[in-house]
Amino acid sequence: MNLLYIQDMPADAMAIAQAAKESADLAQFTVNNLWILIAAALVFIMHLGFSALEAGFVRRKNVVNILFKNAMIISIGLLTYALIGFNLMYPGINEGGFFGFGGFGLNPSPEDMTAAYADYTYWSDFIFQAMFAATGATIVSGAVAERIKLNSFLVFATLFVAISYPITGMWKWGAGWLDAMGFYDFAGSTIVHSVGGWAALAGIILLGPRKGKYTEKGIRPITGSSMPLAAIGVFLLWFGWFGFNGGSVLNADPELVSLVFTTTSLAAAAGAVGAFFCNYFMTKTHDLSMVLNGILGGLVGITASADSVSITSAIIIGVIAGIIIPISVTAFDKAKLDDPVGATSVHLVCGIWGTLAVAIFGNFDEGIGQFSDQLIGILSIGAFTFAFSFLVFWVIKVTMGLRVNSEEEEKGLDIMEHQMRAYS
Amino acid sequence: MNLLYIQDMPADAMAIAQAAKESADLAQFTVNNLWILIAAALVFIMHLGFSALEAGFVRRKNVVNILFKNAMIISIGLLTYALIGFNLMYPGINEGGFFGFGGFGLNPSPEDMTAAYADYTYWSDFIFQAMFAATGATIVSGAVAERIKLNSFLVFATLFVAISYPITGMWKWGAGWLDAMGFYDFAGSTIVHSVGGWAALAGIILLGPRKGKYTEKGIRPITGSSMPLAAIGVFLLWFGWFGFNGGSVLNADPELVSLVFTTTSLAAAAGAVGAFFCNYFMTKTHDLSMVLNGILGGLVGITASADSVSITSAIIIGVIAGIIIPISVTAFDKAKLDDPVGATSVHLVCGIWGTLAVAIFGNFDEGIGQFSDQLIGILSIGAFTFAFSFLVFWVIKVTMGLRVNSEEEEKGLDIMEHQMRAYS
Amino acid sequence: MNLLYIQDMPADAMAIAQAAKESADLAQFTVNNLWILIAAALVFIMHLGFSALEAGFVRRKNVVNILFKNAMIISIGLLTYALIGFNLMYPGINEGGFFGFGGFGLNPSPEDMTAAYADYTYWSDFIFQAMFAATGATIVSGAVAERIKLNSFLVFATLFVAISYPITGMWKWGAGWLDAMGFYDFAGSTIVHSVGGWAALAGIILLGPRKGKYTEKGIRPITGSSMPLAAIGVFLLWFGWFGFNGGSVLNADPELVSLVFTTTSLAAAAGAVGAFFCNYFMTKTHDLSMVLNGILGGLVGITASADSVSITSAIIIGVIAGIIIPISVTAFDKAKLDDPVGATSVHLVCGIWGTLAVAIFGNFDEGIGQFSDQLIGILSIGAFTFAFSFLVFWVIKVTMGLRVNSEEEEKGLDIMEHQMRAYS
Amino acid sequence: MKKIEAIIRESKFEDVKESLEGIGVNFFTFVEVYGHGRQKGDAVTYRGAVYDSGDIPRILIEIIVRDERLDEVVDTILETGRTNTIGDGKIIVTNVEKFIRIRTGESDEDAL
Amino acid sequence: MKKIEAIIRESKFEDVKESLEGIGVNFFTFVEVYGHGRQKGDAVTYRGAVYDSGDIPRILIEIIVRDERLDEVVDTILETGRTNTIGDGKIIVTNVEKFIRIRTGESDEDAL
Amino acid sequence: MKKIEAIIRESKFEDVKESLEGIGVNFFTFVEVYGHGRQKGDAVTYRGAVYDSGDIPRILIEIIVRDERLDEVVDTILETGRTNTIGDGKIIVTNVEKFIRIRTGESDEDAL
Ligand SMILES: Nc1ncnc2c1ncn2[C@@H]1O[C@H](COP(=O)(O)OP(=O)(O)O)[C@@H](O)[C@H]1O
Ligand SMILES: Nc1ncnc2c1ncn2[C@@H]1O[C@H](COP(=O)(O)OP(=O)(O)O)[C@@H](O)[C@H]1O
Ligand SMILES: Nc1ncnc2c1ncn2[C@@H]1O[C@H](COP(=O)(O)OP(=O)(O)O)[C@@H](O)[C@H]1O
Repeated sequence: MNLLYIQDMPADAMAIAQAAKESADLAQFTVNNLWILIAAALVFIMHLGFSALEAGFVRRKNVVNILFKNAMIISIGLLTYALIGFNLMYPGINEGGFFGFGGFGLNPSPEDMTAAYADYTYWSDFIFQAMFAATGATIVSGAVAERIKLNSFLVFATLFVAISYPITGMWKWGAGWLDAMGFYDFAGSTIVHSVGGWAALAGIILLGPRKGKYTEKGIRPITGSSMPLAAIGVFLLWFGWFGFNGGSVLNADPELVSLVFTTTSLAAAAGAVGAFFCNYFMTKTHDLSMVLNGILGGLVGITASADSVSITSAIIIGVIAGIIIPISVTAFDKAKLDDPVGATSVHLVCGIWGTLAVAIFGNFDEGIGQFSDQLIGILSIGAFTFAFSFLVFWVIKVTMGLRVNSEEEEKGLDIMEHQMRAYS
Repeated sequence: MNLLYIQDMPADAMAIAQAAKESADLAQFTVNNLWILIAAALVFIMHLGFSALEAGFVRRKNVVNILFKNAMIISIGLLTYALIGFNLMYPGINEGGFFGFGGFGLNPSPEDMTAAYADYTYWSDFIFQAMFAATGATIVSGAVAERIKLNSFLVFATLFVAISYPITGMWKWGAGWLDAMGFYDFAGSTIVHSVGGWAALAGIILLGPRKGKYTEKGIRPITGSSMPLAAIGVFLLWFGWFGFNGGSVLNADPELVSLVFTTTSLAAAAGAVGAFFCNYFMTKTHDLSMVLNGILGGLVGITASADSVSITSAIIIGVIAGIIIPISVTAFDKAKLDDPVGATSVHLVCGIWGTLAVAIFGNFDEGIGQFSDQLIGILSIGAFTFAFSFLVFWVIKVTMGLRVNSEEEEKGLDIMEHQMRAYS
Repeated sequence: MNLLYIQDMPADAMAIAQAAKESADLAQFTVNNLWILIAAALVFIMHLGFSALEAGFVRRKNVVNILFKNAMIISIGLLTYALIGFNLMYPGINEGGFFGFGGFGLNPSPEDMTAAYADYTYWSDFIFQAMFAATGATIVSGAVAERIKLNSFLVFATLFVAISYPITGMWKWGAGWLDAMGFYDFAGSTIVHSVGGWAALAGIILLGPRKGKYTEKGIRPITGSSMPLAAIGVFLLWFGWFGFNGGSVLNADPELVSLVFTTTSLAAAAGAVGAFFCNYFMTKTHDLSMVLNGILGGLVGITASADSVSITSAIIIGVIAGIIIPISVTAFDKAKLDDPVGATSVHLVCGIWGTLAVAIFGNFDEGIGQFSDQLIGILSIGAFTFAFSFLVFWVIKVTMGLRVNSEEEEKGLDIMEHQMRAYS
Repeated sequence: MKKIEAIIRESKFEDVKESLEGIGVNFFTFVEVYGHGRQKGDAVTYRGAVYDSGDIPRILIEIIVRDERLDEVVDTILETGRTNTIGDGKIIVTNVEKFIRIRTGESDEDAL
Repeated sequence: MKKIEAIIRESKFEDVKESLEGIGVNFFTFVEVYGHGRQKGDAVTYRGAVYDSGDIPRILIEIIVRDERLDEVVDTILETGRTNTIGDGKIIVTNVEKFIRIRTGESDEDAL
Repeated sequence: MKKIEAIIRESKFEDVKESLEGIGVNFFTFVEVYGHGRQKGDAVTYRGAVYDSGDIPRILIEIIVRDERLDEVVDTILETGRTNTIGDGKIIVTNVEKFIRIRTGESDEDAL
């Protein structure tokens, strides 16, 4: 491609003009494609964010286990997505349908490497989408932490990333029925985050709470092993979100990408402030873990509408998401649904909120019609994902077993499942 | 925008040529804008850098507190900058003046999303500048750590980011009087770093040192809780600095941006080496915390001239900054000015050095004239910032109180202000 | 450059066409150059990755020392590379030769800042290559950790980065004899990683194992201080590898860069899975440190061929690299070659594997011919590097001494060499 | 007065604590120790090598009681500290010559 | 000889240490322990739930002294370890049958 | 029965442990403590200031033995714990009135 401008310019204007146009288009294609790749790298770093956050929120005796799970999830996720996930989510057939499969593996044609495919190449498309795919399972890993069997979890995660996530993803992003209907979810408040949250909920219900969390004396807080790790995780997630939302523009359009950067950051900031005040109002304390969750809540909340709301709306969406966090965390605890990292509050509840916010703040004329579209999307995807996850977890429970035994839980999964300690 | 090259090419050369020109210009605009956005994300990660560095340099009992402060600062900073900061710093009026205000909130016009605005969109401009804004307050948080009241600090930080930083920033970057005069500060050795340093100094003076730091037996070192955290912080700051300095080119100009990357990295490296030898010469030890500060000193030092000095000059600027660190840290301790993270030495002293270095090494013909311009900039901005910060801190001290009580300091801010522990 | 499109368009088609062509070419140059710079920043962050990984794998009493070494290596590396390394590696003379030197320092001409130089500027070229250079020494630091004298190591690292790495690098990337011969090593499985591994091996042999590692009772595991640090390190290395391999395309070619991102990620993922199963098969455990090494093994393995193999081949290369890890780690231990972080297994062994894989999976028609080319490259570079390193280490050993004394090793290098503790 | 040192399982600490409070003994000092005995430790596997330090984390509770209450306290610990599997730990009783409350200077019985 | 175990406040450790050195007792062994007693611990709030472990970090200083010096040392600790608020801690004195310096094998008084 | 408290060097722990097992004493409890005595600590230098806390990390081994074995065990520790340089540590012997195995309730000799 770079030969073009090294060779001598053709003499005639028309030829030069055409060559110029081609060069210009190629440059545009190159920058669009580059942005998708950089965004993919940023989404990748979110997996470190999740790993650090979860490692910081679990007890010292379960840190190796959570890190191990996260290292395997991203790996298994990428491989299964290459094998079947990508072609399940983007079958290229069954437009407006419920299911489609484009075949195993990845087989791009030469044109798929040009602007004829999209503003990016087939490979860019795959790697960007693949980085998203593993996210769902990572969300689950935090919620079921400190008590789930390693292998049981890995089996679930594999099936979840390989089958469940791509199918519901196809409904919208794969040009499926929800897309046809008018459901809108820019970067995946529902398609990625709620989906992870629903699976987490199913797991939590079937697993039951950690030993000693809910006593007759009330809720006994099980404090996380490392707040610095948790903070590192949240900052890295925010950082990665620039790629998660910014890349979802699917090209480097200056106006859209810069708008998305702005709405995303302001919603995250507003989430922190919302959680700060709501938590203080509820407990008269300054709980770092709540503020960190508040930031994530704001990010999840804005994800569905980052490209289509005003700055003010973004801030309102974020503040409300932040306010939701302490309320939701407390509510789940009241219901004795034990979630060590607050994944259900952050990804499920704020994911739903963000998806509904599209209809409230998004510049869609349909109004109430849009609202019902959003609701249908939330419910249909939620129902499928929860049912799928519950079933898989249940089958695992009755076959290989889901929860470690009481002694293993006491001593910790690190020493019992890995014969290692996180710190020496 | 991408429609352009999908539609059939117009038949006539002139039309094609014009279309080509437009496409080419759009591509150029897109890549310039993309770089500013990526730079903004890199500057964002500096906030994680600061958080980790400060958490590593304070004692275990104050780690949650410092993380909490940093999470809130970036959040409050972004919001206040959107509300008033941006329009205070870039009022678009009062060229050559001391103060201007463009009104509340952000209200871009459609043209502000095109090359008509700049090499980037209005949103890119805002988010890049907003990420800078919170930096100043973060610098302060480290210096006043381990003894300042949480709420008192948050109030100060808010006022500082919302009012003080934008006003002095306007003087130069907002086309104010210093800019008209010829003061040069490429990416903010003075406008960002010294400003943070002056505020830190005011806080330190009014707070007094941590209990037990200065005893009749001499200086009792209060060792940081985690050197790995500190090192992570410094590496991330260096990483983010590629965006801080590189983005300050304000477009993706190949020559300038690549020069800035090179001068910035070599100055940081030279800073490490300078601190290594100077510290060894002074104490016969290999103090990691000094080398880490040396890297930061080199980065702060080159920030004012990264785009306008030779490689050799960059290395000299960095080495001197590195040498300054151990000397300055010791000097502040001699003066019983207790700065747990060395923020005053890194950001204030090296910031001043870097700003003066512009006149010494920068390719400005004015020579001595430039030197006085630089001096005026340093002094005027320093005077305003120190006065503002001292006043605000003082008012807070006599109203809500500035320092935690002795028992709280003993037990640590984590348990007393947050009822949490950093590690469990 | 941006003036072009602000000024009024010239009236005549030919002029416009030419202007358009120039703008288009400039835009293309700008995006290519920007990618190299971003890639350089990503490679930089690999140094934090190495620091964290090594700090996590050594004992608490040696953490400051390893961080100190890494902070100095990147700094010294950048400076020496500017002084002589760059011009040793890219002498611009002696094509097809064994040695060349372009002179001290960096002296680009104005043309070196334009497309006339390459798809990137001279400065971009330097900073990208400079970030690579320090990597080799960082690999060594992990392998010789916990027992080598600080100053002795720094002397070695300086000579290694300044002389050894650039010379062998020149053989291939500097258009030397291996390049002429047809040896292929895309991003440096051999030129960077094996080179580091060979030096590590020389160091390990001359140093001997850590006290208490190999007892008559068998191998006594010396567990790392922090698995979270190690995991952070590996995720950051993976992240940085997008720049390491992606940037090695040397422009932003959409097809190639996106292919490299995909092959690199899938090989890393496959490495994790390979190590997971191989380690489980060998020890019936789930050792996080092995899976982390497996990811790195996959990354090192794909580095030589990331741009020239199919997805399937990439996965196979990664799986095999992952399988190699536990076998190799055990083998080195059997041979009583003590490598605290597994650098020799990851960088040396997997580096060799990756370089050979080029001939097996790469789309080179030569076939067996290619294989011998690869072998010659591996052996010649290995021989030179090992000899150089062994000699330098040996001279240091007989002059300033290589290993700390028994008491220092007992008490740890942090307190004995730095008078500091990593955690307080 | 007597000093009771009870070396118990980490996992039993909460139970023992409660049972002691049950009989009004809500004052004691404890420290995390390592035990070496019949019970073997958990093997650690790291990078291919297996190793059993043989050290088991335990809690050592130190309680000063007046002679009359000795048996009661000992029995309580025996009951709740027991799992009947190897490694339940030991109780060591020694004589205390003087016991003083720093705050008031009161000694012996009054210091309790 | 006697063994003095002083369970004191973390915040008082430096003072006690100095005062001991003041009377020439510059040798002792100490360990970080947790105390349970009248004084309540600091409540921990985490994710909406409040919890008071009731455990307070303390320092246990162990000093072996010759009988004659017992009272002097005890009094010194009583003085400097005191804040007169609940939770100042305790001093426990027990009898030592044998005290040996490992380096030389010297025992009792000579081992000091 | 007797209680032996041996305050030894961290670096000597493994050796002492082995030598004890050598004479069949494969049961004891130990804890990491800090020592203060003739031997000075390692100076810490941080940001230009030097400081010697004077505290040296040590291991305190607690062993309950039947009276007959006392000397044997003490001598073993004396031998293997020794480096003949200042700071080897101390051995403290006190009397045990009661020693009970929690698992079975057996006491004294039987509890060993
Ligand atoms: N002679 C001893 N001296 C001091 N502590 C001992 C002694 N014997 C056992 N212990 C402590 O009691 C713990 C349990 O003893 P062990 O022999 O493992 O089980 P059990 O007491 O049920 O027979 C050991 O881990 C150690 O901490
Ligand atoms: N009977 C006891 N046995 C052992 N330690 C005790 C006993 N009573 C108190 N302590 C220790 O002394 C500390 C202070 O006791 P506490 O009752 O809180 O205050 P005070 O001694 O001032 O009444 C406790 O935290 C505990 O560590
Ligand atoms: N009187 C004492 N009471 C309690 N512990 C002591 C006493 N004297 C020494 N120790 C412990 O023994 C250790 C070694 O004593 P030290 O005087 O340094 O060397 P040495 O025993 O060889 O003369 C000290 O660090 C301390 O832990």
